[in-house]
Amino acid sequence: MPTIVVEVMPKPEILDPQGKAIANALPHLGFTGFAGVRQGKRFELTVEGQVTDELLDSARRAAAEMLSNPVIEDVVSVTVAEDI
Amino acid sequence: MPTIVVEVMPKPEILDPQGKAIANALPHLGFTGFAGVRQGKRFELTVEGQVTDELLDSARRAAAEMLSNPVIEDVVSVTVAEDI
Amino acid sequence: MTQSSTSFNIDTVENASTTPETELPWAELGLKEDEYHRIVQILGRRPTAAELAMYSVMWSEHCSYKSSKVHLRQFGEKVTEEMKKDLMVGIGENAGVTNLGDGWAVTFKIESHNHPSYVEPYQGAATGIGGIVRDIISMGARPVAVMDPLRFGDIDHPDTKRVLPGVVSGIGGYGNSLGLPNIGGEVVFDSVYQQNPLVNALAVGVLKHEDLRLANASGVGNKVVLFGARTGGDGIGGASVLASESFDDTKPSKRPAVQVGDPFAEKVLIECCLELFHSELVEGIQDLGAAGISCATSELASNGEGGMHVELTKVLLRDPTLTPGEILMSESQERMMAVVTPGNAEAFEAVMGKWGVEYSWLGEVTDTGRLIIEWDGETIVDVDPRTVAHDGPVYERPYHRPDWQDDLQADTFRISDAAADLPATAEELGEAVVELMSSPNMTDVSWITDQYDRFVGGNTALSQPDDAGVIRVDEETGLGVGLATDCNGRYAYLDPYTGAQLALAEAYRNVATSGAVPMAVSDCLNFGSPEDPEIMWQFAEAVRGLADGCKTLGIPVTGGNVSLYNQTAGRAIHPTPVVGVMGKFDDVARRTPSGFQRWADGQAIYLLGTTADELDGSEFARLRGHLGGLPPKVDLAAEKTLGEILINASRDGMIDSAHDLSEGGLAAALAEMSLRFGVGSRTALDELCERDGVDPFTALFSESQGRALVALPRSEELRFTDMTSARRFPALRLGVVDAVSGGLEVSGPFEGGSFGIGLDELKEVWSSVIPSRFGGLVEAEIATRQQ
Amino acid sequence: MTTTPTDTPLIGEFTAVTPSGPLEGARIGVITFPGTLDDRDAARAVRLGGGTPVPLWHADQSLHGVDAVILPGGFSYGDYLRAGAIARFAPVMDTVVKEAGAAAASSSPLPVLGICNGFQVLTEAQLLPGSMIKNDHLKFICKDQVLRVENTETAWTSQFTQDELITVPMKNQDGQYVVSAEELEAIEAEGRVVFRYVGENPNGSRNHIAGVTNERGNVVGLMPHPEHAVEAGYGPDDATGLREGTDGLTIFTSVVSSLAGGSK
Ligand SMILES: Nc1ncnc2c1ncn2[C@@H]1O[C@H](COP(=O)(O)OP(=O)(O)O)[C@@H](O)[C@H]1O
Ligand SMILES: [Mg+2]
Repeated sequence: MPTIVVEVMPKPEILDPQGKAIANALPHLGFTGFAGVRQGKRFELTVEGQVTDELLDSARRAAAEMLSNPVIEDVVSVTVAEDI
Repeated sequence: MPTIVVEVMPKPEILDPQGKAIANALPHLGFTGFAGVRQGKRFELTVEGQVTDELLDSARRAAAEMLSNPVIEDVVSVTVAEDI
Repeated sequence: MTQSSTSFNIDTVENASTTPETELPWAELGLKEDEYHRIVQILGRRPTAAELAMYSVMWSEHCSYKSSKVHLRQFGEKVTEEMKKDLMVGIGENAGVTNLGDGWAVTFKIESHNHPSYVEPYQGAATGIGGIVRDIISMGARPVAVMDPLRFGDIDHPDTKRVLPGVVSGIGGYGNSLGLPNIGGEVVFDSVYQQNPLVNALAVGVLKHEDLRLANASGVGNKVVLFGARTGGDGIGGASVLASESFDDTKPSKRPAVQVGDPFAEKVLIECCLELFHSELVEGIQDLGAAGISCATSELASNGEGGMHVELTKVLLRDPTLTPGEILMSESQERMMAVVTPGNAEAFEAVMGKWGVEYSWLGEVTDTGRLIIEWDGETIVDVDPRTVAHDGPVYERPYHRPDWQDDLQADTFRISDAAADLPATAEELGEAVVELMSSPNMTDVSWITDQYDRFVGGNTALSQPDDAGVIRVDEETGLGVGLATDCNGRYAYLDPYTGAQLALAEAYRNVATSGAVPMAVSDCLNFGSPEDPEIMWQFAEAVRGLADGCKTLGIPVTGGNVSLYNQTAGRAIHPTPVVGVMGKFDDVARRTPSGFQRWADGQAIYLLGTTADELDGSEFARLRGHLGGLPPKVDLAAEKTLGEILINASRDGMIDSAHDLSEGGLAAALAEMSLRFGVGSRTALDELCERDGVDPFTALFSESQGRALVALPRSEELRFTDMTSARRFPALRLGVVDAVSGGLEVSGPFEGGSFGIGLDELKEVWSSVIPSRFGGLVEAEIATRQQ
Repeated sequence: MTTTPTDTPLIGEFTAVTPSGPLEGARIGVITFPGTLDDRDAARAVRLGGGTPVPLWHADQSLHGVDAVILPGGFSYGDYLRAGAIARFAPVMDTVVKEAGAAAASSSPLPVLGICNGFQVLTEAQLLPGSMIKNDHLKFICKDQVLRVENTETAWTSQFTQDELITVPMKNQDGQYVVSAEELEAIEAEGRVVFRYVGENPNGSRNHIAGVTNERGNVVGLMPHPEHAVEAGYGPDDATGLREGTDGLTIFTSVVSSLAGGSK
């Protein structure tokens, strides 16, 4: 089924406690060399039939109005993935 | 700063309560035409300097061992994004 | 959702009759050969794939209690009429129901989710809470609180770092989202639980008498409805062994390795069910737990008129590739099945609509005595439901007392090396108290319990760290209940019969200490493999002990759960019969807190009960690496008298705090009462040592049973001691509450004369044990596990 | 379909303090979303505060003529996606926004209190500035929390004294209040911080903020739970003993009396 992928990340100026905790833990587990970690969200919206322009537009609005909170998050991308 | 992006999704056979709640809410907000929603995670690991093969490999292992829970999640992708 | 029934090779009853030679994967489904033959004998033909699925899950150890049944009967047999007088529903239903009076009733039960919590701690523990709460709802009750008795491996073992944080956040994540206060539990660390952590969960609910519902399908023509979450491949296992059912080319899709809980769905289900009960829209109801639809249909049918007709293609699916057998076996969470009269169907649908809950009408109640399940009109199951639900195999497993038991019991603490250098001077005794309180089993557990909501509902009168959790039931009268769960697996290992009674005695004592009158018992029996005759002996002894103990105390077992096979590579856990006791308050405002009150300066501290030299199996012995000998003696008559004293004292407002003595003995109880509000005490051991003929070390660390500490205003002393002497119960004035010194001061017949421990210093070590292990790294672990 | 919940609480009735005189006229709506948990507690608190609680249902646009509204705590829609994110689209919220928001025509717009999850819904609905993210320690935390009341001008805080210290339970996982630097400055400058955490910051909130109000002062959000500190025996611990604290009650008596006093 075709899928629309929406990606959302915390705004750079907003603290990301989850990302921070992961960044702190990485070196303890032997993963070094990373300067920072941020954790965001990835949504897969599946579509029956075809991804029309209309539907993609609808997904964009959903991303902006509901899937993200503009006060703390940015929508990074809204893309179509044909074969997930 | 160069960034390694790790994407993680709940395994398809596993219940995703969040995705389900979003999918149920979308039509009420006038977003119709989506058959299902699943919610996963997106991590951005920033790297000082260059993304070496070694570092990418390290990110892959971190994705498999720490950033995802292999019992219920799949790592969808580990990619390099130069300019986030 | 569109479902195609054509992609399966439907194994109909007709087909089964004509193809007797077809091989079925009974062994892969966990059936023994003779069990399979019994099914063939019952049916007079080979089972269909769907029937095999049903029998295999319903005849599993988990659902049929086939190894434990012959022993558990004692809970029913060793019950007197007197014990039954407040019992509205006994063992056998989803949970027992006890009459509280004033038209109120209470239902509670403990269950285990041990193995799933080891595999995936967060989800395993979360779905454990979900499952036990559905048992409570299915009685017609509103769930009002949960408790979580937990046991982990050694606190410093790496796997404990993986398991504990996940289990705790799973219990919190699910229970908090349901709006159920967590009012207590246990946290025990012992290397015997490595790879076999015990995650038990207790739920308690309250109902008005008229809301009581039972799991039976009565009323021919009534409709059967499945509602709540959709059915997925949960609990079927990574790959379907019933794959033979599927004949299309596409590989059977993967089945989930673990189940994910949806607490939001369950919260909505709770409210929705309560509205159904309130509007009297359901005749019978059954939650779906292990064995899912197999269990719900066969139990509802066999408890009712005995017949039911179901069309399985009506089941709403999350995974459309599920075969009929898999649908019957699925353990997907957050589902319920109900029986509704045709006249109520529309109103039922309106309630579903209001709460946004999905449902599907599956069939109806019949008087045929048969459970008939069809797939698209073709019969795939045609059985007598009793044979599925109640006539499962019963094993009289062989058991015998282990050969090593005698040696173990002979190896007492006093003769062991561990007793070589016992603390004797003031300094040594003081240090030993501090060491005791920083033991992982005595430590502050608020790092854990602060992750649980204890306020929601506004009816929590006591919760951790008090002896019992206390919940108000009726806001007008203050009618309420107190609950505690307990078990010392070390005692049970030394002597399972006594160990089970000690678990009962401690839970009873905790409830009475809070001021509640003990009324009923639920238990969760966690053991190793029943196929090992030595383990089976532990089990048999524990059940016998518990049943005898309940009879002596006069409180019935109303339900519980058995968890076997808690062992890895031949290494079994200690026998761990966790016992929960529920007691009643006429007015919870009378509950007695466990800590010395800030305003209680100068109050008298009394020790109730007698202290003997009983250190075998004790926490102090554990700290010295010793486990052997015989557990403390149990005297249930004394426990009863102690209980009466504590209950009367609470009812008459004589005492302001009380705490029972258990692990860690007097030293632990004194320290805990002081640490609660940071209020110290001054006590003297001289009289105690002399009266009971024990040395100061024994006085402090012995774990003799039937004891409690109380603090009371001086104005009440006479009345109180009159009461204890009228009952000929030993009561000794040990000292006074000292709200000024900020310390614990103990004097006695030992070198140096007295020792003092600053509460600040004690608190520091006592409260840092868990956070120091589970900070930092663990937070990252939590981060990636969260949404 | 009429959607006002008809269910009476099964756990007894709300403690009987019969409202009397002019106070009983204060009708305070308590909204239930799917997944709301503390609605009964909020209703009990209203009753103990002398008002009349009116249950409101998320799917019903009507506020049934109430004089003030409480959005109680809980996990509406499981807190899935983000805390409060789905609930803010409920039909009842359209009316709340209309009657309480910046565009509300009335000179005395509807008093609204969002507690915990209710606060999160109010920020998602942008009735209040900022947002809530996970606690800095990432865990759910339940504890007795000391707060300073810094704004006594709102309908919900009028009976407190300025800078009064109160103790109420706190219990949440997503309680870290974040807000942009400019807005934070404005909030502080305009005295719109209503409650501030005292002592160690329990979750990393900016400037220790526990509760804020909007520009008009009618909408208040508060992360800890005053409705769990209204009845001796069931609240936070205080100096007189175990669970005796009732500091939260003043929130409810405040709103009841300011409504009765004709400030609406
Ligand atoms: N996992 C837990 N969840 C909730 N409360 C707990 C848990 N573990 C321990 N507690 C609480 O901490 C307190 C002390 O526990 P414990 O020492 O086992 O008590 P006791 O010895 O009185 O049975 C009790 O109030 C108990 O209910
Ligand atoms: Mg106790």
